[in-house]
Amino acid sequence: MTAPLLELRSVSASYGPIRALKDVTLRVGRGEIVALIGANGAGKTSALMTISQIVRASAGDVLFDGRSILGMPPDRVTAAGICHVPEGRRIFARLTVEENLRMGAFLVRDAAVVAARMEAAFAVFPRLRERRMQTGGTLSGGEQQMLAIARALMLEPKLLLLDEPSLGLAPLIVRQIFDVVADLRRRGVTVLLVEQNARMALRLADRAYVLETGEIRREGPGAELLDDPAIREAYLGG
Amino acid sequence: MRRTWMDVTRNGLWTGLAAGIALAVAACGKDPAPAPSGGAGAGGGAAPASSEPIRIGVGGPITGPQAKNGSDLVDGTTMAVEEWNAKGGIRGRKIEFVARDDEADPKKAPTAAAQLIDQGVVGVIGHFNSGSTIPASKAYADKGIVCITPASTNEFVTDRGLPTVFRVCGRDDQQAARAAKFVAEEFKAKKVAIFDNRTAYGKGLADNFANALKGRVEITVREGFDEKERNFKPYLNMIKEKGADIWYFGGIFEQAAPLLIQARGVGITAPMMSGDGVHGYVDDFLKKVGEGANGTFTTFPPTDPAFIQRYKARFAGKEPGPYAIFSYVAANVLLHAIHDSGSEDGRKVAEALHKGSWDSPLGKIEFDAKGDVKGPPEGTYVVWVVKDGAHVVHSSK
Amino acid sequence: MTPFRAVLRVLLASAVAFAISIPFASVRSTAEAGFTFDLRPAGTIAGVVAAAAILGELVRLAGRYLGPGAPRDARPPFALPAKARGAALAAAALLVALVPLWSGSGTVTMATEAMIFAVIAVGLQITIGMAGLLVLGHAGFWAVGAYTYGLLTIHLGWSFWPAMAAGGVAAAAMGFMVGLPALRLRGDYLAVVTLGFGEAVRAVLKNENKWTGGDANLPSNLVPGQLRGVQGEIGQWIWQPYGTPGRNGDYECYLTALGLLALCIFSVVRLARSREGRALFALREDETAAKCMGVDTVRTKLLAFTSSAMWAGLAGALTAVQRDSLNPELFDFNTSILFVAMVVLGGLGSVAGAVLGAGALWILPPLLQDWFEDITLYRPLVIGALMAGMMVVRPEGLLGSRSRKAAG
Amino acid sequence: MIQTLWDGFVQGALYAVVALGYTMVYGILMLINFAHGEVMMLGAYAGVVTLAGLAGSGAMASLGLPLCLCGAVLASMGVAACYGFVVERVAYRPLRGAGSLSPLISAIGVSIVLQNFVMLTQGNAPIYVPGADKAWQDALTGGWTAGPLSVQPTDALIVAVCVLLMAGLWLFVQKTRIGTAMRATSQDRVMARLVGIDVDRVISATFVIGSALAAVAGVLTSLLTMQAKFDMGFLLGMKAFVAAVLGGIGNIPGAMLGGLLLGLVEAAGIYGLRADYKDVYAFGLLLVVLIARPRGLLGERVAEKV
Repeated sequence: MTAPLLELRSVSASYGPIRALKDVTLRVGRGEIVALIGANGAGKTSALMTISQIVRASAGDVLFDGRSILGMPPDRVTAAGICHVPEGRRIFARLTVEENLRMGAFLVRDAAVVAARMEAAFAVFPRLRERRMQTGGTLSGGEQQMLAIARALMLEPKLLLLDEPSLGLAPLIVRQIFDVVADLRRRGVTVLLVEQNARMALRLADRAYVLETGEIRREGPGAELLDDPAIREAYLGG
Repeated sequence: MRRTWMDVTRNGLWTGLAAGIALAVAACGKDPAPAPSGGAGAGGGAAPASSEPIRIGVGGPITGPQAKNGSDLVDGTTMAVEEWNAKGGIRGRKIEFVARDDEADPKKAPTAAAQLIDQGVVGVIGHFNSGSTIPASKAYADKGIVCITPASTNEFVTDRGLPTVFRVCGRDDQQAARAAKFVAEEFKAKKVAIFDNRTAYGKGLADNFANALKGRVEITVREGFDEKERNFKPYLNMIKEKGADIWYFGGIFEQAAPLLIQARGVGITAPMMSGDGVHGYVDDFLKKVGEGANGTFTTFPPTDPAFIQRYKARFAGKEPGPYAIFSYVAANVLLHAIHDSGSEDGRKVAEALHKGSWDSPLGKIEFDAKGDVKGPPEGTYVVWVVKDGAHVVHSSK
Repeated sequence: MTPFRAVLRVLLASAVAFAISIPFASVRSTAEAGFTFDLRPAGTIAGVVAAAAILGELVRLAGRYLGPGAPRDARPPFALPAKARGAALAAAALLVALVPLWSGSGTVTMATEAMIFAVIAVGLQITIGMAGLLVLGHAGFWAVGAYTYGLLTIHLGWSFWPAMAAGGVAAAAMGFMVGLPALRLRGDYLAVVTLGFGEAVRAVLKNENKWTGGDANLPSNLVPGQLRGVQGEIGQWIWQPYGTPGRNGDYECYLTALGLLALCIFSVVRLARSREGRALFALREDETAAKCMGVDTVRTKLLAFTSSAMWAGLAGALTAVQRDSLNPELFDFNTSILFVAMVVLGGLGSVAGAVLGAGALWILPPLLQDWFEDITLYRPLVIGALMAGMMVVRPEGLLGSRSRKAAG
Repeated sequence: MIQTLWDGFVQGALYAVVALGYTMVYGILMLINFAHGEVMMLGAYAGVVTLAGLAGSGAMASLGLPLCLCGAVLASMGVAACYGFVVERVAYRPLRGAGSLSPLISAIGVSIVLQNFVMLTQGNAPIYVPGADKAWQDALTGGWTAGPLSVQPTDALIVAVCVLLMAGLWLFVQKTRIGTAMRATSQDRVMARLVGIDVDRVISATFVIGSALAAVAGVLTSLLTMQAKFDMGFLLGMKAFVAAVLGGIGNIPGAMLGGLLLGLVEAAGIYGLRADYKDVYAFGLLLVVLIARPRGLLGERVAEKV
């Protein structure tokens, strides 16, 4: 087995006095979709923030492609090939859709490449093409989520960190977004997915980790966890 | 967790007072060692004994934005002290002087005064700015120390009637009266515009000028601007709009130069008139304005070419500032009075100053009851005009 | 590792200082010869910066071991039992009160001034240090107190104590009024609004001289008898040891300033320990969180502004007495900055720090003038560098407490 | 009246250019860069020293005035940009994330340091644009008159340059990659990092550009007032900040609008009310705007970041 694309080795992190992550060890293999599920405040978002170095790990190591990225500035982490679609989407509200996508490809200097990728993004999300001159703030929630994912894909990342893509969206749009994620697997993008909607996430994921108060409690293939009665009890509403 | 405020306050009272005490003791317990400055030699303890030098003080803007003026004070006093020491001092004792800096900042003037007082000076030459002289002279008067200002023209300096406070320069009301007489009777202006820079000096001068003109000449513009203002066009427009045969500026050369350049720029041809704050300053005013300065009137007492030559000889060709001569005269008068009174008690020296009469490069110096030099209501001021880049006497009537 | 990086930082700092000071320190234009160029001044500056950087590194090092980050005893080493502390305080106050007996009379003036400034700085500590609201126009409150005192004594013939109280009240009222917009403003807008307030006060004083005496000062010959309350009724026998005839109110001023300072320290420390004080500190740490914790931010901010302005006003009244004349130039922006510097240098939130800051910035430069004649020239530069350097190297100041705001 | 308003407009154009620097920095860092006015002063000094030097060495006679002006402006932009860059690195960057009070105090400290640095090195007397020089008198006086309005060449130059600068900055921010990155950073600094923008470099670029603009404004101010002095920057800077707030801080067209408006209001105040309260009008206007419309005239309603 080749080295995993991403590896967290006994990572701990804290916000001031509150410890968000305790001794988290986690691996994401190439081409995998890995889900990270858990209750509110379990540390899922913190885990992603620690990977993209917005939150500094206080102990442990984060390896990407076999190299430690611990302490790298977040923009260098992005340049290394990790794109993070944060919770709440964080669209640049006063930039147009097109400018948002351009910012997604900030590290790509070749204008032709940017144009091609933008075309590709519009092919995946035709709605964005209609809205290309609108500012991000005027889009609906679903459109913003699409834009956020499209923006992250502009860099053609090796690893996509997706934080709560379904949050606050209508079921129909959630399905659409998950279809896009499933499609990413076919295109060889590795995804680390954080989701409240554990059922959908586990169905989609190859493997999954269960976080509880900052610690990894369970680990296993998505389908297996989906069938586990304890998991069903705790996270899938029985 | 919430130790923040506890940390701060637990020992706040205790430490606070301790720090206060330490500082107070540091400040008060220490009698600063005398620091000789300028010409004379080193000094000893604070109490004057017969072999000790007689100490006088100079208080003024040694540093800061008006350091140029402060050097007038120091230079003039240096000359006087050196001359007296060359003659053998007073009663066989050398004279030395100590300079303290008020930075032309009224906040710092009492501190400078306090330090001079603790140096045991008999009298002080200074300060320069009226804003500094007023609080400082009060401190000197309280301690019975003579204070002769060579440059503070604000009336209030002497109008308080403090017995040990004198000045050898003129007063704003005298200067303004002279300017008003010139404008109304000699220049025969119909319309006058008046600006000032809202400082103690500038506004006082301009107000006096406006008062003196009341009923004689029409004042079309009476405005002020901050002393940091440098864009004068909106104000100069008023002259253009309301008209003026001559315009007056109560302020100093630093603003007068750009003011005049800008006035010429917007096409105002009427001459500017100003007071002692603009007179002199060849390098900073006349040369900067260039040809545009020609025709500018100022009020200033006539100067003594002999003094200027002596000054240049002493200070390696340096051009004297306008108040060097006043400082020289002030120091000389003070030393005369110390000599005549036979005492180093400021109050006795002040009595001698009030009684005495001396010849000086500025003419006869006799003080009236308030401490001003006796003279006509216009003082010794004459009107100067700028001709070919130099101040020349225009009217000494 | 660390020493190496410290050396590197020092070298880098002086190299950069050298490079960027060339255009100003080394190049001059002259009307006669075009440019003159001389690298030596830039070199001097680089040297000074290097020295400052070394000092900064040392402070940083010291802070690592001595700062509040390091574990600290519940009590400082010199803590005394409560009774002994009270006695020590009383003895100390007495000692300070007696200082004028053997000190030079002129330096009493300086000490009085320093104590007046200490009162202002301690008061300002409430807004800046405790509540975290930057005030850049505090000289305005000082002015309001001073002029209120002056106008009341001159025009209405009030005596010292009531006029001084009125000065405090007037300044407090002004503080309340300036505090009102503060309720809606972010901290940095507030700084500019207070700056505007200070400038406005100065402009009024300069321009409305019909009322204020303008630049021509308060006619102080009307002020003697200022300390009527002190000198008159109870006065004579208490102040006998100090007042030799002909000395007008110097020692009375000194003692009043000392009393005011003691009162100020006492009540500000009490305030800091009270419920309101905790609310103030909470406001500094995190306004939103404070609100969530049930702190009445409106009330707290107004309290901070009002009380801090009141101390400036009381100090202003004393200034008017001590100087015997007032001048709008006393209350300019530089003065406000000086106050902020006193607070910052001593330490944000520390009462002792404010006293220390006031003393250090006011007394030291004139005392050091005996050794460094040009020290006054460099004072503002040093103040500015200390303010910036302090924030970078040791934001909590000499005696302050570190803000516990989480980074990010 | 018209003449006074025109003068106010010219002054307003200068405010606007300086305000751009405040607004850009505030947009990204939420920091009032108190030292910005000082950077303007540094620029003015560098420009005037260059001009005076060129005039003094006789180079102006051979190169001609326009070329010398360009040289002076370029020199001042370079110097100011260096200072802007260094100030940010030394005094602001170490304080990032340290609450809002520390950077403000640090900024004030830097402002005092810069002022006194220039006072100590270049003297406390103002230095003059070589005003006695005949070429200057000819080139910068005279002008055009239309009815009650007369426009001097300096005024025209100032307005033209300011309009050009504002247009240029607008295009830069709207059209270029770095400009878009600046806007993105000002909207969401964390997200900007996540898409790979080196936020520190963007901030440096902001300081460099803002400082260079301020330097031009400084040189132009010196042409207007004929001198540069160490304390010229602070009040002018504060007013420019007020202008930025008026227009809506963080908003580039807003800064331009605010600057012009402030200039006009001051001129109207001088003309119609009292001239000696000129400096108070700006702050009064600020208070009114902050209370009535806290986001400024063109400011958008954006949720406060917590």
